[in-house]
Amino acid sequence: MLLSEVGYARPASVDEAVRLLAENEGARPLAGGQTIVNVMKARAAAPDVLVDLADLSDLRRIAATADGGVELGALVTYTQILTSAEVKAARPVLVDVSGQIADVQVRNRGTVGGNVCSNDPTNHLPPVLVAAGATLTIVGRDGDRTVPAEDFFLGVYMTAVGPGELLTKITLPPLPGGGDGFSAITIGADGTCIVSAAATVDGERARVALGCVAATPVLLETGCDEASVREAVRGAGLDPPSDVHGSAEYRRHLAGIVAARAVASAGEDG
Amino acid sequence: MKVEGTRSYAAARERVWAVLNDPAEMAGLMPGVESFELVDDTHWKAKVKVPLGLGALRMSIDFEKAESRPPEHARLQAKGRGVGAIMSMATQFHLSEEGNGTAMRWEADVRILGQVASMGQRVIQPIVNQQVENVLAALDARVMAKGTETGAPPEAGASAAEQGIHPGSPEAYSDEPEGPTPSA
Amino acid sequence: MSTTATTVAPEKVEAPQRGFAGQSVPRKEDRRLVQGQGVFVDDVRRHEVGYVHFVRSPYAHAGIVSIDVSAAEALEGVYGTLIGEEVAALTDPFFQLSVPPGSEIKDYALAVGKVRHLGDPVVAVAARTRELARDAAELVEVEYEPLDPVLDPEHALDDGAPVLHEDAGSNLVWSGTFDWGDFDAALAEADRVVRIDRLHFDRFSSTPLETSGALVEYDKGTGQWTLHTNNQFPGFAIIMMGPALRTGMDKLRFVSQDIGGGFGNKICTHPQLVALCLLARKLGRPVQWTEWRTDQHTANSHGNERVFLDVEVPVRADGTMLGFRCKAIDDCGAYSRYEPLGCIIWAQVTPGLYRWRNVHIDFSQVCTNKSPCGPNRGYSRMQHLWFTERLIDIVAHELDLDPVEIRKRNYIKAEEMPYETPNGCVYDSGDYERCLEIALDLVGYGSLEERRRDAESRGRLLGLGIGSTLDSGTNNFGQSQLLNPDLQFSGNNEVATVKLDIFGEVVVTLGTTPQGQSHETVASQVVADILGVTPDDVRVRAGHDTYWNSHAGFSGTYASQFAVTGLGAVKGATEALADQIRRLAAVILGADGPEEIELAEGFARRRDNPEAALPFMACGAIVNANNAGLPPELDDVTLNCRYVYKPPFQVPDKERKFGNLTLTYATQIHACVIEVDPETGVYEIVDYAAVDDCGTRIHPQIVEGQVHGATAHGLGAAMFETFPYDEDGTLLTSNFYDYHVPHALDMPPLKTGAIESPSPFTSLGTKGMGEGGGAGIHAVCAAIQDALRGAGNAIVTDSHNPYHRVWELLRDPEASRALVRVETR
Amino acid sequence: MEPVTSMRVGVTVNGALHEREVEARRLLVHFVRDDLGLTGTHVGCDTGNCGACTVILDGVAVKSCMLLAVQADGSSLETVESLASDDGLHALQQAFSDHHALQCGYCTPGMLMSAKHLLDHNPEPTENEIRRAIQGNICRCTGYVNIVEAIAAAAKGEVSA
Repeated sequence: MLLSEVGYARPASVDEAVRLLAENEGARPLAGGQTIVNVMKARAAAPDVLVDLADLSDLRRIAATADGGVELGALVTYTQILTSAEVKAARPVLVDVSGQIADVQVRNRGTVGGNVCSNDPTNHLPPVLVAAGATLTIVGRDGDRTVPAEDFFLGVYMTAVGPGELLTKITLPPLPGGGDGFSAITIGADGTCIVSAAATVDGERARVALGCVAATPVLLETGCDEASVREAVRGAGLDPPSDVHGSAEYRRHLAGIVAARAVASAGEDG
Repeated sequence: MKVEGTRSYAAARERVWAVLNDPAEMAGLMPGVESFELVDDTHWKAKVKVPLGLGALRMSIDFEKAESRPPEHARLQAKGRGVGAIMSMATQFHLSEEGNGTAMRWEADVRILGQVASMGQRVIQPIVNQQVENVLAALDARVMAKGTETGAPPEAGASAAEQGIHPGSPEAYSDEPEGPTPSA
Repeated sequence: MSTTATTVAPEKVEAPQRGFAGQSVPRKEDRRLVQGQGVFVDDVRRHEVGYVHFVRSPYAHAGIVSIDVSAAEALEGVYGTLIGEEVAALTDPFFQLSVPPGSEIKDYALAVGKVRHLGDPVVAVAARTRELARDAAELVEVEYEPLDPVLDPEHALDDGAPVLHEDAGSNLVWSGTFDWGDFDAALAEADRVVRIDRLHFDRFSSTPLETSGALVEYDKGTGQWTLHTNNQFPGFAIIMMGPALRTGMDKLRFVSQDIGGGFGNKICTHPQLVALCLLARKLGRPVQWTEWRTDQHTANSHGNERVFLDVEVPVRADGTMLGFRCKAIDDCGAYSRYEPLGCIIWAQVTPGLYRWRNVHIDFSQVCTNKSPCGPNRGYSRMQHLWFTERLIDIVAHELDLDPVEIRKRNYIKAEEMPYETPNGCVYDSGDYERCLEIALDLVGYGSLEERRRDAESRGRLLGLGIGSTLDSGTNNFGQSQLLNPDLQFSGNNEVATVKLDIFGEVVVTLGTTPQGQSHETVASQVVADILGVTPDDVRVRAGHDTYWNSHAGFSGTYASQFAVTGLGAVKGATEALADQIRRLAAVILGADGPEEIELAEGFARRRDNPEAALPFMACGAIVNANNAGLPPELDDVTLNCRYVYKPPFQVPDKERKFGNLTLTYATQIHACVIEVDPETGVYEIVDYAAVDDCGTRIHPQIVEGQVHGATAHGLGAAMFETFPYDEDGTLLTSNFYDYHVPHALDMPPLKTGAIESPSPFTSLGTKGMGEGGGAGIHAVCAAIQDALRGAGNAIVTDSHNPYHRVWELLRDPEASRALVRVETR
Repeated sequence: MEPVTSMRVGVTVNGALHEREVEARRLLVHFVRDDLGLTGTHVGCDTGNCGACTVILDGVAVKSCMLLAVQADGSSLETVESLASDDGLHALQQAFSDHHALQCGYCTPGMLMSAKHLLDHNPEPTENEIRRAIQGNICRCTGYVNIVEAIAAAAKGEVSA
């Protein structure tokens, strides 16, 4: 509790937000605040300036794309996803996964942009976006650029969004034939992930992204039968972290299981 | 937590040593150095603001050069204090000639104590790896830059970022096979 | 998921109580609490208050080289600081309960000279706002000299181990041997001896949602401190604080209204309270401190960790258990405080629920560089009862006996009550076998094998576990003399006052410090029945104030005793008041004597002529405000009655460590059905029943609520809650992210049942209750062991079994099996 | 607008507009408790896990320890103090009392606000929906059994007069 002194600004446009982020050293965007405010309470790592995105209503939009995918503004909350027909139609796994994140209050405030930009290894969305082949749009003073999810996550709390830049949009391509799946072992019911896996199946092949086993999601391309998936995970040379909820060995063991379960569940909701 | 690795430079051993043996140069390799002060030949202090994505971790760090055998071996100790965090690091490196270039074997034993360690157990290891990777990337750049330099080393306090290395840049995050590998 | 709360109708052993006792009347506390109108400690406000923040140690063990507060004090808005050297000059070390070497420990309000655990308070800073106090705390410069920590209690006494308290010269706090019956004879008599190398009861705490805190005011003119604090045992705090502050006990006034849960964790806050007292005096202003969650986890009070080594259990071929022998090591963390008492308190339930008579335990308690421990719901008995339940289930497992049958064979029988245990405790009443049968019925024991097969068909392993536990209540503090023969504590007491005031209000004050146990409501039921009014007519003052004159040496809310001591005091005071009202009314109404007066419907009236009646308002008014001309025989009628309830205890025999240590024993038998995913070790509780017998229940709904809550604590400790440390002495679960407490989706369907075996030793037939949740830990351990029977036959040897530990048991069952051997004679 | 470390905020709390100068770093829960004196909203953890500080912000249940007060500028806030009216307790409050859904009462205000948010959006919740709705609210006293019963009873209007 009890934060260090911090500057606060609430810009009215994306351009102004980008300007504030660029001009103020140590500035960070404030979306739902469900991660960053908590981190600030510990005072260990703190931004100097918060740029509150609350008034950027364009970033709250969910829109179906012409090709059958879906675009999520960076400020879309988990609760919005839970009731979104567009998301349900395009990538239903996002609805299921959003419903497993934290609790009602956090889902009401927490945003997809915040989830991916904080990139805590236990977060649910990074593996889902990597498996699904999502792309992320980042705006800077010199315009915008698009980064594939598999290149977006750089380290714990580190992403391709650099100083003076802002993530504005996440685009999911249309669902391939086989569908998406997700599986996790969590601390208690719908708790923090101990290990997670997201899978997107296209015909005979699956893209599997593992969470909680490294600083960033680990992407594997594999066949869809259980033996292939397990073999792919074994071959990935995982070196997961140990903590009170599981040793590296336990996580390595679970990774193969949740990967197989994620692939097996792909398309169940589709 | 121990991290270690090896690294190769297309530069003469003396040039690599010159960077590693100079406190001001070393300070320049660390991310987010705000101020730097030489106490004596073997002791120096730095105030750093380590960028951690969500915000910066401020620390005051005391360095001591514990051992130095030019141009091949040195051992450093660092003790840092921040809000709710105590960091201690013992690091050493060994330089050997490798063709026309230089090979560096290095290791660092990093311990984080205090509330931060308590809260951050599951992310400390990857964060330390990231920070070490940043320093190594900055070192790469610095060694290469030094080859083209004629004048004095850069001002104390030039961080990796100030040298144009962004944490998100390929230099910092390329899949270095020689990158840090946690052990023990 | 579907959940039902099934209550089996209580089987009354005796006729139900008359009147309001026995009814679940509406709770008096609720109206304010559901409206956010409770007054918890952080809600207390004063002008010009200084908010306090503690600078805490980042090291588990380190010398303090220097402290510099100048930058902190220079910050605008900072009122001042307090450091250990000032504390050492201004106070004496806290009194130590143990004998040497533990008695030599020097424990102060702030660290003096060295720190001994992560979070040990080193400096206190007071400032105008909470944020500023924390800003200033960051400016305090403390230089430390790190020392090696000692973290493993099993190695705390090794040669060369770092020593926490140099004054004690050792990490040993206390050691002693408990020997009852004839263990060697039992060994000789046995057909089998089961030996277990090591069992471990894990560190956790029940972490009340409201953390500790206080607002402390100092009155310079009178030298008196007022502490608005949620400390749950002011009697103990005052005994600790008075001598330390070199002041009289009456100079420490403790006040609380609503307390947001305690579970024992709010007993040992006296060090922080002393620091606040010193600061309030030094700064000449009130100071306020609210502990943050992280501080609560790192530095408040953990439940104690215990290891049982070299366990031997002699058994007859028919499954009759003859006794047990072991070496127990209790880890009390960095400071011993209340903890030496835990070396004795387990002995209240020495044989658990069983008839074995031969017990030998070598018990020691040691300090480690971890958070200090303190009482935690089920204190010290829970560890021991877990141990006895593990012995039953491990013996059953190894000798291929049925866990239900071995219990029925060895349980103390209802007809043996009252039952004297091998160490002289007297179990007052109970019917364990009946409770077990009800619990088994509730979880559908009859169809267990069918469900096992069904689970198997889904790739799951099903297991049933039973947890039997006793909740011993109303301590005989004479047991402290088994710890230290020089201690001058024995017996127990609690106070209540009941008065009838001018306008006819019946006003009750209690000596207790409730934290959710509904004392206002339950007290009003007892008073209403005696005075012939309704609970609505009875005003029970909310909270606690040591200046109310309803405070005695052992006042407080701890150790399952309100239903006995608190209500005993209420009953005594109310009966005295009723007697005075009758005497007064007899005179006023011209009756032959008090026995001719009955109290009903708010009147004192003549039995022979109910028309001749005096309303309570008239009684109150006459005595308090209109008393001229009253006859001299009514001189002692004040209508303001104070009663001190004292249970009938003797000082135990110190040589034999023999005697009655508690007055009542409530029973809890739980049954638990789990399903394990053998691939991952993940398990789910699919059925759960808790059966309670706490004697006569004054308010069944409140009793059931305690059963639910205690069960949740047990299940949390079994599955999720733990305080592990890394090799540097850093706590790894310092907040609710990593210290996962069960939420609504984690709790399984709970079924409850109850019987009532009134206590023959208490005035209302009641027993203390509320701490029986340990049964949840026992039941889950047993269920895991049962589920794994067909998958490697692992033995559960730890009280805490998160998924990864179950996976370890599945992956390498031999590691646990290697700890157990059976010797056939 | 350039960054400021302190600003004047206006928040409509339980129907009345409150304006205060607050530091940007001040959490909404401290604004509510310390600046406005509405102490019904509680703090039970440092990490946004316990939900004791749950309030309803612009119709949505949120944890007031995970927001800055400045973020609530221009918003409308409901706290536990808003539930009861001149007609008496809110049905949820009465149901909590009827079913002994509170012991120490510390989690109760946050629990009630989560329950209110649920019933505002889903008047006929299943038991599982009730449990999911209060998953972000820790109670250390009750094991949730009676809380779930109370919310179900309030939804059905089965509360004592």
